Amino acid sequence: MDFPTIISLTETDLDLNSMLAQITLPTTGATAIFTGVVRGQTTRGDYHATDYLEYEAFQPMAETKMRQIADEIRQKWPTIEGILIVQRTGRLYPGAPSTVIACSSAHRDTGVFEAARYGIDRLKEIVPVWKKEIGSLGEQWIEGKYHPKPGE
Amino acid sequence: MDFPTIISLTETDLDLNSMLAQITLPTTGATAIFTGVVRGQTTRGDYHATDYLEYEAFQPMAETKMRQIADEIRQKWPTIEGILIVQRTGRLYPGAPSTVIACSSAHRDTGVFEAARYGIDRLKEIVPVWKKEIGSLGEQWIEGKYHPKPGE
Amino acid sequence: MHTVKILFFATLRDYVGSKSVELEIPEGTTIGGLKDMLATTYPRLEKVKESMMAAINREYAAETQVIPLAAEIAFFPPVSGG
Amino acid sequence: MHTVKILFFATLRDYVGSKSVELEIPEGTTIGGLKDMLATTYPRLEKVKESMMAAINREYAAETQVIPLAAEIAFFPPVSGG
Repeated sequence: MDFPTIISLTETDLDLNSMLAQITLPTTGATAIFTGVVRGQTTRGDYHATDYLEYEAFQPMAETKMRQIADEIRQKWPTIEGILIVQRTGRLYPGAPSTVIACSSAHRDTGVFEAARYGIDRLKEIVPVWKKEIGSLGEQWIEGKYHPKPGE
Repeated sequence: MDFPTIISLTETDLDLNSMLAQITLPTTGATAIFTGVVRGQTTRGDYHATDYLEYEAFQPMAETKMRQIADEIRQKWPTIEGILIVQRTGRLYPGAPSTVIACSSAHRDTGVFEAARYGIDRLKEIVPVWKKEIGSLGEQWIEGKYHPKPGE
Repeated sequence: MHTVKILFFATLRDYVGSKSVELEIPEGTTIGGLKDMLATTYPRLEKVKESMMAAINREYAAETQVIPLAAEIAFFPPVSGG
Repeated sequence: MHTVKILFFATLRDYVGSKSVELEIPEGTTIGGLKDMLATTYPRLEKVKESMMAAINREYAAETQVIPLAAEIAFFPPVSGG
């Protein structure tokens, strides 16, 4: 059976139940699902409140990079069965899940946790998506810190 | 704000969307969700196919031990915000999620993955739940290996 | 003598043929002693006596632990949930 | 000379005031050279020239990389999705 890789940028609400079903194979016994969530209140650094975030993506390149992350995961953890990487775009309010990285495997000790963690770390490094925060600090674009190498 | 701890044994279908909402606080920016899934085909050890599993619990003690696991998580990772530990009981068919351990936190690097992993490992050590497997090997109770210490 | 309620789960319930029994036991009976008594009544327990987990009032108990008055005892195999 | 399509995202789009522009560039122009050209036209780019990420045909590109014919170039700040 082919292992499913689901990559998506979407403006619609995320449905975890459907996502779980999409990475569940007859041999699947464990899944690890990471979700990023829009914080309404942030205390790390200067305290601030968020009214909402506006996500913008360079869609075709973002999809290419998300697929690349899935490939990297399969290289590092060949036991991973299903991989799902989804990023919301558009306006998102506090409490909403903004991204999901989900990995399935036959057992919990063959990389699902590590793969999901790797997936979100890489997404925040190389997937061209940006967010503008509108809240108590006014309106400002958030910028990451990572500079991908050529071809990365 | 009090951090929610949701403990449940249930015979009804698990709804990940509702579970995510239950551990999402205004300060939450990341969640890690582990799900156990009923395998239809198992290849580790002798290959076998599973028709369904029957889960049985010593309910009051199971709830006590699930709450204890949540306490242990809060001791080890004080940055964890919401904790949800749910175990299905009764008959479950392949593909169905059988257990969920979900943890939320402000950021992804403050223990959500480690806490969820710890939670499922401990659940399989000390929570009095058993499963009977009905499938190609006939009908047999699955037994774990861990022997909890007195008072553990 | 005092009365204890004893619960059995999974394989052990199959071996005993019952979810729970009430038993009169001498004061000072330990978990190990109770296992021996039960194995006399239910011979199929004999071979799993070592691996039987025991809980007193919903806490894991040692073989040497003395069973208190009005206790709820549970016996079960190593857990396999998840 | 050849034509390239240049896309701008996030802060850079705000600085340029446009999502995309088409530009005639000399053959052999590098990403670094194109950044200099753009900073002349759009002075607000000058201070972010160093941190601007560049992609050629949807792959991250180095400053020294020569822009091929019919390329799609994208400039954007370090990513912040998730």
